[in-house]
Amino acid sequence: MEVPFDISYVFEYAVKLLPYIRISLLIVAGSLIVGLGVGFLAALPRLYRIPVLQSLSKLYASFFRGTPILIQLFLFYYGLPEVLKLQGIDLSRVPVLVFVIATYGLNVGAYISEGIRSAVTSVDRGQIEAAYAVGMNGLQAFRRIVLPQALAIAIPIFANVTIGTLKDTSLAFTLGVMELTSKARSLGLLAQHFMEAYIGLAIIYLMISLLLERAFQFIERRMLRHEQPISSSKQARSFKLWQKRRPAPDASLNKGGQ
Amino acid sequence: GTKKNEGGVQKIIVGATNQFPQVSFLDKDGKLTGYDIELVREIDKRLPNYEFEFKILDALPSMLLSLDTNKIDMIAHEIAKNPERDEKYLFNKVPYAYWKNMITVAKDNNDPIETLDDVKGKKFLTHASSSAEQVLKNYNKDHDNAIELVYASGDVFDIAEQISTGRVYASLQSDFVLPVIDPQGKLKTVGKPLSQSEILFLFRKNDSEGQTLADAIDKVLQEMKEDGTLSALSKQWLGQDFTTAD
Amino acid sequence: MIKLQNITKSFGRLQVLKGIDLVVEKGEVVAILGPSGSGKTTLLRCINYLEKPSDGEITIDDFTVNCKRPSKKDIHTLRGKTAMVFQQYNLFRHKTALENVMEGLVVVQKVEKEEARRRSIELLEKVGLGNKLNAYPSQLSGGQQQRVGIARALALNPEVILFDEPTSALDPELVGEVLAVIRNIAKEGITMIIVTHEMGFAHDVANHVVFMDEGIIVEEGKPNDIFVSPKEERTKQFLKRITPEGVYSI
Amino acid sequence: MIKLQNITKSFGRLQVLKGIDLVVEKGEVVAILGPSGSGKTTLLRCINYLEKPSDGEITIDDFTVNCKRPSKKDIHTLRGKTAMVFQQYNLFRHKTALENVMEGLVVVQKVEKEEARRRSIELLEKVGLGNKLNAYPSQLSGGQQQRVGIARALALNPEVILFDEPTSALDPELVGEVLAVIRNIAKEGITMIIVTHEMGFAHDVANHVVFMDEGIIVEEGKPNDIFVSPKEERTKQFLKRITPEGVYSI
Amino acid sequence: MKLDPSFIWTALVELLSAVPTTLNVTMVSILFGTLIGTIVALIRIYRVPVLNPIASAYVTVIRGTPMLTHLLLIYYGLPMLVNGLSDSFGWSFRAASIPMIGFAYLSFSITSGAYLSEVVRSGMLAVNRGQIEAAYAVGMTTPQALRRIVLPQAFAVSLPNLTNALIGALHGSTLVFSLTVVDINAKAQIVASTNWKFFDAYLAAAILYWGLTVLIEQLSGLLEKRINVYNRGGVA
Ligand SMILES: Nc1ncnc2c1ncn2[C@@H]1O[C@H](COP(=O)(O)OP(=O)(O)OP(=O)(O)O)[C@@H](O)[C@H]1O
Ligand SMILES: Nc1ncnc2c1ncn2[C@@H]1O[C@H](COP(=O)(O)OP(=O)(O)OP(=O)(O)O)[C@@H](O)[C@H]1O
Ligand SMILES: [Mg+2]
Ligand SMILES: [Mg+2]
Repeated sequence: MEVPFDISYVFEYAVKLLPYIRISLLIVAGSLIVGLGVGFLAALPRLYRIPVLQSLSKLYASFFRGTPILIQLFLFYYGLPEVLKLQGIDLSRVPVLVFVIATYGLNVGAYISEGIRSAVTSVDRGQIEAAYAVGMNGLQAFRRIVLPQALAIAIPIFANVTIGTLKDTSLAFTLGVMELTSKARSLGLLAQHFMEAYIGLAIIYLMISLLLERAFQFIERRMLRHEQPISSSKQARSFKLWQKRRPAPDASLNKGGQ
Repeated sequence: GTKKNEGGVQKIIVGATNQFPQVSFLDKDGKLTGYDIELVREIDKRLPNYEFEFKILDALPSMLLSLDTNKIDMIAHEIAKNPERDEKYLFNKVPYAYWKNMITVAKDNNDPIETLDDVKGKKFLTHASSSAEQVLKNYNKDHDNAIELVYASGDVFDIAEQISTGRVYASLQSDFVLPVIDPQGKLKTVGKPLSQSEILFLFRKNDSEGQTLADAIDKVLQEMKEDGTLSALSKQWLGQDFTTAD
Repeated sequence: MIKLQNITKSFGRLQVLKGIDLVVEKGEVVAILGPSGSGKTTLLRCINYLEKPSDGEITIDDFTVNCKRPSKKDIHTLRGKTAMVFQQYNLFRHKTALENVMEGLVVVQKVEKEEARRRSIELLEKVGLGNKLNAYPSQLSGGQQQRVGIARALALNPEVILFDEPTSALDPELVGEVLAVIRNIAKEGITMIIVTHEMGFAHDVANHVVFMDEGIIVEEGKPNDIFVSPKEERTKQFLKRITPEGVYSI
Repeated sequence: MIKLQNITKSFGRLQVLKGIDLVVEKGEVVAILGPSGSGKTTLLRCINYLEKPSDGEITIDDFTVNCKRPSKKDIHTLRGKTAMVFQQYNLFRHKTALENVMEGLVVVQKVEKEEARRRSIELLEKVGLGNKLNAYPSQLSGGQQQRVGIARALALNPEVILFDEPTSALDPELVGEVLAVIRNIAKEGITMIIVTHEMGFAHDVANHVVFMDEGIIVEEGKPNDIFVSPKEERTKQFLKRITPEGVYSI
Repeated sequence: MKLDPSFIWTALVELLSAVPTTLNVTMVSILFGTLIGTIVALIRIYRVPVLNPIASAYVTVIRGTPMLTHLLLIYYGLPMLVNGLSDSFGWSFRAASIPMIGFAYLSFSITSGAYLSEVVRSGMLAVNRGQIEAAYAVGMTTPQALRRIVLPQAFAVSLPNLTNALIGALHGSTLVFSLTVVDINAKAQIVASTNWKFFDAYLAAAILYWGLTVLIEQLSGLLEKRINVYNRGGVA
């Protein structure tokens, strides 16, 4: 540890890390796609109160939100193939990345199902009544009135989940995936410049997180165009220090956050 | 779980890490290399029927679990043979190195230490599932848990730091690992080797393909010993010839 | 013509409507008055089937729904004949004023888009919002939002429009705008049922006034009869309370 | 006695109060009227220093605050002499009715707890809530909440109580309750400044009526003068608009 | 590989001995995190000059990077800093006297602090503005108003988010093994090293974490019901 800190390594390492962003983003994108599908399916039984399925969906969400992602990774990578082998399906040589994406996907799905559920319930009931009153049926009301508004409300949740998953990818190295963190570790090891390697790593993560956050804010603003009053004179009477804007309470410490 | 492709060449997945300098690590160009790795590559050259491919894992527990679950076919990670491991796993027969477990302490530590009896009540840094852990656990079993075990997860590569700053008192290391984990020479070994074990490759037990492979590898290793390739590799990566027993 | 027969509604053990009978002639404007909790809102919601009555029959023109076991189609047809203007406006927040009015035409009545737009613009102009076609609800004042709500109801060309306290969520100064629009519609001969606390307005616009309390109709009749010489003790009490100390004198 | 001198307030470039001068004698009840946006609320909030005036002087009895550079202590003393009843009640939601009234006594005036409780119960009984001492705001009707708000203000024993549209968030039927309570307080000779839209009530209770528009006092005087024979054109217009079609005739 | 139910049970029992460490790390990071978070939230709500941009940067950086990097940076960086300072001032204090778990406390508190500041901030902003005005109107000073009126209500509003943060910290504590601290996750690996039944051991760990999480959720649910008495209407 007596190797002195050398800032030039930080930049060197940061540059060397850049190509590995691809793997991390691949995991994030893959698990979001899986998670959106699974999350939506898991949300439906609870929105429509379908007996049995509703409890299963609750159990699913509870497990994936109730255990550390690190443990989930181990269980799925090593356990799932064994379970399926009994059914005669051999997954032992399926690439590790597939397992990683599947596990993160299921994890993301649990959070997304909760997000969708709360977003749908937060669309005010009067809107649905108005839809019925103009003669729409349940499906029309859901598709045309509830869903578009729920999606807009859910954007901050998706943003949190996405950024949370990005940070969680730092654990994929335990299964031997050569992503950002793994690469930083081996870089640091080589010249004993751990500090520099991890600062470089932090900078890269920060950059991606900020970019993702901006992107989501942009989408949210577009989707919530309809909530932006033109003339804000009357509402804008804000207590000097007590500004109206509420930060989205952040779930991403819970969403792994590691 | 291994599969033959058309040419009759069998593909073998070898578990390794990238966290073990000089043995299994990434060089400046990001290429996996080191003593164990280059050894497997040499074996690969000499065994036309097999094709070896590396799978990087983070630490021994993951490697063992991966071997159990057919995700890999063998482990090349300076695995020392001991009775406990022998019971559950298959080893090949020809060692490619010898591992002498030595008590390793800080350089300025002048306590008279010969055997584990001299370090009762001290803290030892060790890794779960390592052969050093086994030695210490065996000792503890007979001596009323006299040594306090501190487990590292393999995440933080700072054994030398922890011993030299006195966070832990000592650790069990092989003579040849020392320069690798302690490039700045903060540690020294003391006393006589507590045990000497053979370093071998690890395979699944009760697996006929694994047995065939182990036998084939033994044959090649024997050849390499005889033509000097093995000791050359050892000198190249580990600085000395560690491939013969005392 | 609308005919309600023995409309009954319970929430759990609480009986909120205890058998309401009411006949409204075509083109009539009915004002429903009554203390809070008397079941006015519930009655209105039952007519539109936003609340399922426990019992009774609803007839609009020659179409009758038996509330004991209505089919999905019955409900749909009934909703097609009625339109509702909500106290809290309930505009679709993600759609502009114009889209709000078009929505029912396009999605439910399958009117061609261009035609729907044309008719919607006409209606919005009628309620004085020709210059707010592309504003979102959040960009409109309460009075403007409620006028969009009225246009949305009118667009459906319903047999009857139901208003639930259409002005009580508005600032006193905006009330006038909305009442003026309703007054105009009344002149066109559209059947309307209006729950309101605006006595002056009820007196002015309604042909028929209904006073409810505790789930029954206590008294009904011409506005002048009800306001000036109510027969029932409860009606008298109520009118006294709501027009305290002669502030409202008619 | 309250004396406002040249109270001025701007939000950014918008000047909301353009130099207000007003004198209120001890025990007087002043009603402030005026169209929306005229600055009534802002004026009230300035007197209590919830809004910092840009300029001017506030005098209560013999205590004067120069609004250009008040000290923290000045603000505190000023707030100690005034109490406010809010349009939206603003009761402390996590405290019961009794605790709401006690809070200021115990925390600010350091009254002993038992004594504070005794006085608070007395006040709540006075506003007719002796049976709601332990109810939380969410368990009270709007009218009841506003009466707790009034009791909370009274408890502080202030020189002056400021009311900002104390009934406009209430259902018409609950308005009466609150007005009755205020009317009673007025009889006790407490100085009050009331912003209200209830003309009848203003006429009834106020000794003095102030009409504001666009940040200035347009006209002030005895209620009968202002309501029956206003001098200014703007006052006439306003009174006509707010009492449409003779519904309110006084 | 076969599951060995009796070993899962044995593992579960052995893992119990690591529960106090896990809870300890979790609670310490949440307690200090709440303290840091509240201070940071106040700085940001009141836009305290100079400190405000620093607080914002802290929150952004921490929330934008994985918890693991915080831990590693603290572990490698703090000794450099401490020893550097000691050398230049001639102190005898060495980083080696900081216990390993101290790094975990520090690093996790810093992490939780950033997340909790957002929780506290949104909780405080969710309290109706009228509440603090009413507090001023009865003559309270700002600290009185915050302590007696705003914070209690903010706490009630934030309880679900606080619970999430607590669960996040519980799950995040699996990282302490990097520092040779033996928590549930570490214990699982150690327990398995006698017979290499890692899967069974991880399963036991998963059950334990799940149980703890559900317990936290239940407790917080109960607490929420109690605290939110005042939000339940209708008694009148
Ligand atoms: N915090 C603020 N920032 C900017 N403008 C403000 C603020 N508070 C009030 N205003 C503006 O000051 C003007 C006067 O507002 P104020 O609330 O005092 O009017 P009012 O007479 O009370 O109206 P109303 O009868 O609608 O309550 C309005 O134009 C309002 O938009
Ligand atoms: N969904 C519901 N579940 C249980 N009770 C309900 C429900 N909706 C209404 N009620 C009860 O039914 C009664 C009548 O309610 P309703 O809203 O019809 O009264 P209202 O005459 O419209 O009163 P207001 O003038 O206050 O709007 C009330 O006692 C109310 O509490
Ligand atoms: Mg109603
Ligand atoms: Mg106002």
